[in-house]
Amino acid sequence: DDAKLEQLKGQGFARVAIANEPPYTAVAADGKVSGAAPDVAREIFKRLGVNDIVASISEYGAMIPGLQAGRFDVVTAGLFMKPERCAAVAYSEPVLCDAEAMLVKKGNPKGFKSYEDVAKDSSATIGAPGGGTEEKLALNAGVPRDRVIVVPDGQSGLKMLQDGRIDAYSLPVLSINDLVKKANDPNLEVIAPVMGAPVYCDGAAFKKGDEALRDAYDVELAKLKKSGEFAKIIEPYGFSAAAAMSTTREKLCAAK
Amino acid sequence: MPAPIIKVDAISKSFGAFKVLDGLSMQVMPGEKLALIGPSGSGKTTILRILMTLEKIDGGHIQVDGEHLYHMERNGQLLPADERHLAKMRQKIGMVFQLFNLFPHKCVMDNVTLAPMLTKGVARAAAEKRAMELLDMVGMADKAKAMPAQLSGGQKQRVAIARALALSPKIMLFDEVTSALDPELVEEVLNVMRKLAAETDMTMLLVTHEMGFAHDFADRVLFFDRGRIVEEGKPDEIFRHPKQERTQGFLKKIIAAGHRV
Amino acid sequence: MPAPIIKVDAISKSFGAFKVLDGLSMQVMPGEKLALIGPSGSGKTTILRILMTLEKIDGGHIQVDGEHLYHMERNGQLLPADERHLAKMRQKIGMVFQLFNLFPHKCVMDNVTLAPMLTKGVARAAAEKRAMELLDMVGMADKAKAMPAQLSGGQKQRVAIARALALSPKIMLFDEVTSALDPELVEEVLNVMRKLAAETDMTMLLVTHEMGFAHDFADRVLFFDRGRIVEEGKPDEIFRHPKQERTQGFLKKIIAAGHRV
Amino acid sequence: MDWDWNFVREILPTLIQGVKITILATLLGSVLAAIVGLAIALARRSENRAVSRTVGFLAEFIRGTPLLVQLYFIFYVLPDFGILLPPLVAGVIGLGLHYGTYTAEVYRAGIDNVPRGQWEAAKACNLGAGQTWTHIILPQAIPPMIPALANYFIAMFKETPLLSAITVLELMNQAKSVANTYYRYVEPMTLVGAFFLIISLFSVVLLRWLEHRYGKIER
Amino acid sequence: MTQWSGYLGLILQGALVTIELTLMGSVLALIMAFLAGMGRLSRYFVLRALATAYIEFFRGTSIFVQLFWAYFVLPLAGISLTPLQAGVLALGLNVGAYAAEVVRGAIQSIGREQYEACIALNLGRWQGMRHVILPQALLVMLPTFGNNAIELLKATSVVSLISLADLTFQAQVVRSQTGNTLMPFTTILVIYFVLALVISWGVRSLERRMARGIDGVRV
Ligand SMILES: Nc1ncnc2c1ncn2[C@@H]1O[C@H](COP(=O)(O)OP(=O)(O)OP(=O)(O)O)[C@@H](O)[C@H]1O
Ligand SMILES: Nc1ncnc2c1ncn2[C@@H]1O[C@H](COP(=O)(O)OP(=O)(O)OP(=O)(O)O)[C@@H](O)[C@H]1O
Ligand SMILES: [Mg+2]
Ligand SMILES: [Mg+2]
Repeated sequence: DDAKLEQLKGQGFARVAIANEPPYTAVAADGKVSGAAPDVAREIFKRLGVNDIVASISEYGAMIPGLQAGRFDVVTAGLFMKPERCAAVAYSEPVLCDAEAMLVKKGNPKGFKSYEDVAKDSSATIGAPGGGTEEKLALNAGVPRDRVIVVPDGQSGLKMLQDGRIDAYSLPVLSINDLVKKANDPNLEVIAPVMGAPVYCDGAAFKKGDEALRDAYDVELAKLKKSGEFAKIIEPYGFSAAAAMSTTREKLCAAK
Repeated sequence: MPAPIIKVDAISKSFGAFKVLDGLSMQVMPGEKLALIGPSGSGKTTILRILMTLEKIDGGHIQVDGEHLYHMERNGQLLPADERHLAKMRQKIGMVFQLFNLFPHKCVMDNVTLAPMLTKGVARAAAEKRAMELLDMVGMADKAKAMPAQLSGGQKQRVAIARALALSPKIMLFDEVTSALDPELVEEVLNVMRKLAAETDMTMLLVTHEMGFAHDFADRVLFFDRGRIVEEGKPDEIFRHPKQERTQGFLKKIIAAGHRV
Repeated sequence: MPAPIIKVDAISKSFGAFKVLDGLSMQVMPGEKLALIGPSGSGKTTILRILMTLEKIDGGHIQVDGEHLYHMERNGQLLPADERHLAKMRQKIGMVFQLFNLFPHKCVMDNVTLAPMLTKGVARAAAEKRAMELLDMVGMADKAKAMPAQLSGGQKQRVAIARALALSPKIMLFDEVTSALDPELVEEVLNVMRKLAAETDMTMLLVTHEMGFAHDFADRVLFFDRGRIVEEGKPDEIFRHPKQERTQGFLKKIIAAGHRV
Repeated sequence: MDWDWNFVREILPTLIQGVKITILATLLGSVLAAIVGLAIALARRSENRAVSRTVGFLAEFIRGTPLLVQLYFIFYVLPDFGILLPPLVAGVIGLGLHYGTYTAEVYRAGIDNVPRGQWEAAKACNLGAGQTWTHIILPQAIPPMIPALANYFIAMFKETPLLSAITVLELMNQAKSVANTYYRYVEPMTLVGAFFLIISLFSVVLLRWLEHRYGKIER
Repeated sequence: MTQWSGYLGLILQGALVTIELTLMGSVLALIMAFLAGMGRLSRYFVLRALATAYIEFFRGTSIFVQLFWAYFVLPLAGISLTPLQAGVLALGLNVGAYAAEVVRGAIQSIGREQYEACIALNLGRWQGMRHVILPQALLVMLPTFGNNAIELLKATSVVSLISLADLTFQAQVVRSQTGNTLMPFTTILVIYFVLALVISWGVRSLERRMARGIDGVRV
């Protein structure tokens, strides 16, 4: 009775939201979208009989509202599973896992190891994507609202750190690594993983009500993981297939 | 004796608290040439604008060519005129303005043909033929393709006269048609009006400060003051032997200011 | 014989490609009342504006009250005048405009006292005393506190005359000071000018289309056409027996248009 | 579409924090725009061709490109040249520069609208250049400018949400952050819209009054 | 650097989206401007009230709020628009509200004497509007319409915030992918400015063509 899947098959493509954040997403010079998240989604949809995905790049904050508003059929963007989000959308089983990292100036002048360290230093500011996991981790760790700077994208965060506008910039480990590689700046240092911050996994996020489609997606995802093709797709981007296979949606959504 | 073509009966008109016309009555015979003179602000322009339905009246009654102007009869009752009735009545009346009011985005020819084509459905060819006759009459045939901005004031005013005539009204209203013109250009317009008066039997109402012209042109002169007709009569009577003190005072001032009477 | 107060020598002036003044020369004696007449566009306004330094000249030479207007002597050399020299020369000249150009944000009194206080450092009390005398002379003493917007055109123009007189210039320039006025208001301004002509020995240059007034007022009349003086003489000569064809033609047109000469 | 009043009550204090920043940015931006505009207007009247041309071109350029991109530029590119501005300061400078090019036009129109006869009468009264400006031209030019200036300040107010792009926590940014936290867009966005609508309805009344009081520049 | 030239293609794609948005938005704005502008001058109260409500609402709330509403809130009410549709709708309705006031002002700026000439020539209301008033008013509107179109062009940058791949958005993408900030932003600033120049040049030549004859220059 999967009407949604039939509809996607009929139109021949699925609309996918991705973030402007390598290596989850990469946009080549010719405009072609790749990266770990879209590549997995493309493969699974193909197996489901949906020939292609149409990816649109979106801000993190706009993804769930966009999904609810029916702008995308699925979000595959490194949108980590968390209980509140599990309540707002229907996740697939885990796909990409990553720990949290912080980017700081060389030598870690303020000695950050965890978000709590940022909270304790009353002059410290931390940058994070608006509506992203890191923003909430920082807020939950007790960093006041006005010291959590909402940064639109990774490049801006890097820039603000380099310019001394923020003391730390927090993103998943792989994203930070990618940024640092591109920046090629010896005055930066990566703290990874951030102490006390859980390892998160994302999954493909579907609109509530599209559970049937989600279930079909899960079936193909499981097959992919088993055959080892899953690892082939994501490991070149630096992600660990083992991490994703060692946990489940149920666990992640239940986490405190 | 033929019936008057215009019958104005005790009309009044105020702007805000200011009463411009105050129970004014007058009659005009078909073919008559009437000059309206009087001091500034006495209501001369206002009565012309009322006849052209550019202003509404507050009270009183007007008949034009045997029909009510601001009223219409329906089942024996006199109702306020609707837009259709007014449009019908306007066909009888044409007006020429002090500032010409030509349409600046249309050439001379189009200025003259626009109204006949739109309001009477005259075909373009016929409208242009008639327009050329009229432009010829006012001496502007060679400027048919010119734009208004390329004309002198006197030329503009002659086009405006042709434009008003193109609808063949029975009554023509002229409001100080030369007072915005350079002194040298006045004569060319007055000549057209003399010709018009001589060659047609249209009824003409003329507001002017050109006393000399009023004298030669008019069959009858009305002297306005503060929204009333203070004195009327043949030009010679009014200009040479005014009876009312106000008329005498007005004419004296005008003469002192260098105008010929 | 006294020296002329204004000596204009072969000046020329163009706007773009259009030559408005073409080698014009003229002289004015101290105390002389001069009327400048001629068709529209002949350059009458332009020569007044040049004397008031509102326009620059392209060539030629002007002396006012024994000094160069647009030049100054430095070590025996004739250099173009700088702003300081022009400011000094302007003290000798006052001008009244067709459209009055009163300062709309200042009351009548302030309009008249502003320039003496600012340019001559006259104290307020003295400036106001003199202003009241002048306003009294033009019949506007009772309106000293009024704003320009509350005045009629004729009243505005009388204030403008008082304002120009407040700087006690030796020469007064009047550019069609009545042609923006309603016919009835013309006389009150002309009366002020008659009084002025009779009571002072100021030199006065007057551009006008009021031939009657020009005739009574002027000692001498200059007839302009196309940037040159075509004819000049006593008013009676010019108006009764013009010698040049152009002058005759111009006067005929004006008379035909209803103006008294 | 469901509307949750409890949620509204919960987020209102956060939004009010944003309102304060929005108003502060508008006020500072207006002051800067008024000054920058005057500077541009005067520079464009300058006798020195190089000055008037250069300033003219720069003003045209700023007017022809989006404020959003200018903000990005000021915030992210200028530090490469050693100019590091806090977000609010960068935002105010962006607003002030951008709207300064508009107020410059108001000043120009205001001055040009003083009739030529006034300059000539001032000359005939032998007033100097400074005296003409202070006693004749400016007193007539400034009052009609006031409504037009106010109009641009109100427009600027409605553009402050752009500052959210350079991390200023003004109203729009607070609303987005609230929306991201709770995954509810309807209430915050509607409240922001209502806030702008209410302020601008008030400002319509204010503008009418200003126009009535000071008159309008006739263009 | 070679990489950079490849990304230039991406930016040019964005330029196409920006142009598309500007054109479609302008068409919608033009339609709304005439409907609402003439609506405000209507004899019928209902039309006047509708037009006034539309104008005040869209001028009052910020374009950002309108855009977020069209994109995120309307779908919850069952109206789902593509980003492009949402962008065109918000931009067109917003700028249309401003342009409506231009239409109204231009029609009102045509002197009373032209209306009176129409009555004296017995033209009907619509005939006079169509043949006499509008042709003259159009010429008055044109320069301001040009400014409105440039405002619309600049406002398109905001659609990047709803993930529509316009110039500004592509610049952001290029910036993330290459790590270079100066180049993409400078490039798009220049592109925006060139587009604005094209608009003002186009409007000016249109104006010159329409004004031919009215100002007394030989046709
Ligand atoms: N639309 C209007 N609103 C207010 N007052 C008006 C209006 N039209 C005319 N008036 C006033 O009505 C009075 C009569 O005006 P009208 O134009 O009829 O006088 P007039 O005799 O033609 O004068 P003039 O010789 O100056 O043309 C004047 O005092 C004028 O100010
Ligand atoms: N600033 C200007 N720019 C271009 N042409 C001008 C300018 N001022 C005057 N002219 C032209 O110079 C000519 C002479 O103008 P001027 O005002 O001196 O004539 P006038 O004799 O005063 O005419 P009128 O009787 O109409 O006032 C006119 O053709 C006029 O169009
Ligand atoms: Mg009148
Ligand atoms: Mg003149």
